[in-house]
Amino acid sequence: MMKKVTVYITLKQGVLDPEGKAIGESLNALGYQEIVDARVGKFIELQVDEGPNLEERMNEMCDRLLANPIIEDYRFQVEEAVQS
Amino acid sequence: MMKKVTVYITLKQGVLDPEGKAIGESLNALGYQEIVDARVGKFIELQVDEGPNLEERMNEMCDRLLANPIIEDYRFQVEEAVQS
Amino acid sequence: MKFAVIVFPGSNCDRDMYHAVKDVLGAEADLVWYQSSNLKEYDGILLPGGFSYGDYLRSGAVAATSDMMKQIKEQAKAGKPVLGVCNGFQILTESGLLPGALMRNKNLSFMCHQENLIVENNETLFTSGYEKGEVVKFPIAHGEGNYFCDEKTLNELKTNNQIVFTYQSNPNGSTHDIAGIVNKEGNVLGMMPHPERAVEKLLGSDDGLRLFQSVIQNWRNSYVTN
Amino acid sequence: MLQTEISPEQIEQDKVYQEMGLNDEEYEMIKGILKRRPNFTETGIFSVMWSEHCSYKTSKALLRKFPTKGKNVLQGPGEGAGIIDIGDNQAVVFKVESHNHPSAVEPYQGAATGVGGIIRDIFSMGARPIASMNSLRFGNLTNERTKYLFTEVVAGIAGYGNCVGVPTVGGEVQFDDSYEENPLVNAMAIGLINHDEIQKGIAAGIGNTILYAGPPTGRDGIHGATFASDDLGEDAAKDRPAVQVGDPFMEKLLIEACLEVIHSDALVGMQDMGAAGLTSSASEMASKAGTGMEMNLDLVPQREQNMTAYEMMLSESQERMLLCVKRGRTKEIIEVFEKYGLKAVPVGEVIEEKVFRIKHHGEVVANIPVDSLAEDAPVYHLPSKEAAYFKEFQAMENKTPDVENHGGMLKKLLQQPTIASKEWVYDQYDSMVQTNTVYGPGSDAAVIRIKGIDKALAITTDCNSRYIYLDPETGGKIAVAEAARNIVCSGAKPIGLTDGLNFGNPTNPEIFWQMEKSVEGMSVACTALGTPVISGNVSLYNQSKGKSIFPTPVVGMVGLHESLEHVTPSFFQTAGDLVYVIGEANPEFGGSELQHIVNGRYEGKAPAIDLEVEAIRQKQLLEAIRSGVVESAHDVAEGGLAVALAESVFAGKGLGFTIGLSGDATVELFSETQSRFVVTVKEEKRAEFERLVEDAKLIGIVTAGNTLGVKVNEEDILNENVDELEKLWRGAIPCLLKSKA
Ligand SMILES: Nc1ncnc2c1ncn2[C@@H]1O[C@H](COP(=O)(O)OP(=O)(O)O)[C@@H](O)[C@H]1O
Ligand SMILES: [Mg+2]
Repeated sequence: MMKKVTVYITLKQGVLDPEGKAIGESLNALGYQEIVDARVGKFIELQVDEGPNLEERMNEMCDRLLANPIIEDYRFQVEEAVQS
Repeated sequence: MMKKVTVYITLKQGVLDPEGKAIGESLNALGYQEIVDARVGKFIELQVDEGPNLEERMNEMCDRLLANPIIEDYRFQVEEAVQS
Repeated sequence: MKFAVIVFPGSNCDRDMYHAVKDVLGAEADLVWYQSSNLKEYDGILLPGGFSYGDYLRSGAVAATSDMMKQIKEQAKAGKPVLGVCNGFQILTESGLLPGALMRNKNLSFMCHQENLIVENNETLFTSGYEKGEVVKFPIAHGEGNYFCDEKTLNELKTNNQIVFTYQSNPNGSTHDIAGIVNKEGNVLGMMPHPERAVEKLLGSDDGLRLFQSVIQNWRNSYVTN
Repeated sequence: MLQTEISPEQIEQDKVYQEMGLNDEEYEMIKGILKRRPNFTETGIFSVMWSEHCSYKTSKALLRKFPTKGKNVLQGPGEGAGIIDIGDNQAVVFKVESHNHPSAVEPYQGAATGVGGIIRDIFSMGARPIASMNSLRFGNLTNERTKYLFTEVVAGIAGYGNCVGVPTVGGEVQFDDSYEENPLVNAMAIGLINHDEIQKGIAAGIGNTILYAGPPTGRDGIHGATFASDDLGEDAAKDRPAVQVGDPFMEKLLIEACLEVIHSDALVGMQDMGAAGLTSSASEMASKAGTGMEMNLDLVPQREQNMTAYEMMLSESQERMLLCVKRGRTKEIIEVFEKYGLKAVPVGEVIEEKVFRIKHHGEVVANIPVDSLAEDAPVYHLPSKEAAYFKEFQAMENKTPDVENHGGMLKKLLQQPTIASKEWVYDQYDSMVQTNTVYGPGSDAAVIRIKGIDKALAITTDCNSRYIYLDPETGGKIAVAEAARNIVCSGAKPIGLTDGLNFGNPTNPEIFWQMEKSVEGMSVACTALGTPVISGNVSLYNQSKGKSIFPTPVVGMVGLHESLEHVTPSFFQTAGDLVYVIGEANPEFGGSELQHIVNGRYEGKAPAIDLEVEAIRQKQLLEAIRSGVVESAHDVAEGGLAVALAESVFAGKGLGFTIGLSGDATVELFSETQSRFVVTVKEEKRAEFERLVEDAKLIGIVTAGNTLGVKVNEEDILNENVDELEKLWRGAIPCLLKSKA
């Protein structure tokens, strides 16, 4: 069976996010005054062949490669993969 | 009231995603053979002062700035903002 | 002929462009801050490279929404020549003045070196000084120069002879090796390689000189006939 | 975590100051200065100002040995960067800065903010940054962690440098096991300035206003300066919050705003907030002006909520500047910043009483005699002891390693990552922006022309730390001499240098000895070659798990081309040109690439260097270049003559050469004997060249076609295909990066 794992990576609280700041300011400049703050993150959608220890291995992948724990936080979410 | 809107932006189906490919390959190389495919997207978390036409305005922001319709799809999700 | 070199926050090839047209070619030019509203006074518009708004979100995206771009669209509609180089090209596609999009280089890295380009179309007001099929040497310096467009757009570009420069050996994954395109009307050129960095032999190439000379020459001609 | 509520009594009792990096004696000194116990904020302020990074407390005594004067030196060490006059009312400003520890922890941001920091040092003097360089050291490229560090550091330098629009025109990268846990990231920036626009970081004029310019302050990099001065322990992870994130877009705006502001006579002084942020910039500006300063932290723009005085004073948030502006004239300055979308706000004023007084929420949270921070920092004379290995190495005979197949060995050498092409690195750097780059990365020294006048600048960074490890004094001389050689090859006269001293733990007497001896060696060479030291940086405690890095005093040197006609390539130009080598080869393999390949270690004596010979050869070669008789010039460095010759034809010109040598083939081809050059000359200039350069020996000819041929004692020793060698040389680093451990 195939799983779909989506890993969400964000900058840690307190770490400067210049891109988010620029986006927020641009939206304000376009007239969207309601935007108070913007932070940017990325997500990675993985198609994963199901096997033992999925959660554990995902944590490992995040720590080793996908996120930099020094400035980033991550979380992930596992679903059944939809066959496309 | 404050809302939190998260905009998810992905490359359109059919547009090559070299970053996703590189991530997939690196995970395989690190020994995670279960990874079959990887695609990368980004998300933007916005703190929005509540007002009329939130959905409509969000669509507008996405079309005008946040996503490039030639290469990207977007969707967004509205929640109550948690006071931090 | 008087050029406006547009300066957005984060533009960093603005002074190079200015140097090329003003000091090397001897044309008239001004650096025009993006908040100015006097674009009408100029005969040609140059959108230089750099990292407008830090390239945040997508390169060129924020600048494309600026008031300055509204003015540029008007001037383009009026038929004035508009040249966008590197980030300038990205701004032109983001603002819809040119079709397609510029994505991250296939190898995901920024790259900077000389590239050979093929002049595919020498019938534009930017390239009349070149031979068709001529190989010219221009530097590239970009992380997001991978030109993308869908099949339909590509066919249109081909049919309308809008592809102006292609890479001899594609460095970044661009569709159809595209390095530079013009709009249908032929007065808006966007290109990733830097002609303004190729105007002095001392720095490796002066193949870019003829691009600016063509613009000036064609402007003079039109001036005389009008 | 450190708490602000801790009382002065408790700080003393629990020795909280130790956690901030102060020792017991230093704490007592502070009590003596204040005539009371320092509070928490004050303790923090002293700890960063008295850290090695800000006070040079252990290296000051050594740095005094450097010759720093010269008739063209306009500004020596002491300001943000040094300045040298180059005539025509112009001057060149440059400095090197290390960002080793941040890069070990978060390589992308560590390297990026290193570039940002050194560029700020340049424009805070009022100079436009025109180029930057980087000197990098990593462990062995077969190690996965090393690959990650290397890739991310390069991406960080590119990400920042490309965006701010300052071309990265060269540098160096070397790989050795000693850097595995502790990579070195040194960045150098070079600026150009008109004499009458030189700014100083001073806060003069009682009653003048202190302006804070740039983005708001966050909790980034608190204790960065002490962190940089500390051992990179196994718990480096603990220091993680200290990592700052850079915003090159902000920096670009700041450059333009600051360079506009210097034209206003309302500006009195300007300094960047670098290490130790607000604390060091403010107290140094006052100390240099002989004034005091009062600041109200409630006025400081803040990115995060509930920041304490301690946090604000120590934050190393990036891209911030402090300005001293004439009283009543702040509006015009603020408007310039606003044009660029930047905030500038008054946060304090210059006062007569020579104290540094900080207020927060209506209370005085620090009240410190200004000079005590910048000038009364302790100076340590640490014990020095000759390293145990040194005697042993000196006693070893110069032995020539056994090489059977010289062609095979040349191929191996060309693929050593330290020798191999660095194109993978520098292709990621915009080396051409500003359209002044005559020679970018890939030639001996970068050459940057100066618009409007017939002059150019040559820039290089060099340091062969293996020689310095074997013999710090000789190695120190070589580092300076090699840099000068690269400058001279490009056709320029060396005019001065900046240094980045990277060493292990100085409280280890053998490490201190390495520092002492290499600084002595460098100083002697600076004097001999006429290159004053005008700025520099010290990075200590570069070690992990008790293992120290090779001593690495990086030399960043600048030279001046008196005319663009003197600019000389390092590659062979035309078939038929004569090939000369200047200087003889001796059996010297200590610290060489060959020794490492054959014996698997570095040992023995470093190559000898005679600075008189060096100076004469450089002078004569430069004279020959200026007389127009030289087609190309390249120095002989790692890998010896064979590598230097091969590199000379790796330029896609379809050239090769035939060379005839006599002597021992291994020595002739691979020895790393110093003070040698490969030069090509047109047949018709032969007599003139030989007259000008005494030690030049004709060894062969440049040929068309791609064969590289060397005979030794009339016997064919090398007969290789240039394209094949070039492929190996270009492909080595990408190939190592791709291969899996
Ligand atoms: N980190 C780097 N950044 C930019 N350019 C580099 C870097 N490392 C090496 N280079 C360039 O590669 C070329 C070869 O470097 P190197 O072998 O150190 O030269 P040399 O031995 O002549 O000093 C030089 O032009 C140098 O500027
Ligand atoms: Mg060299």
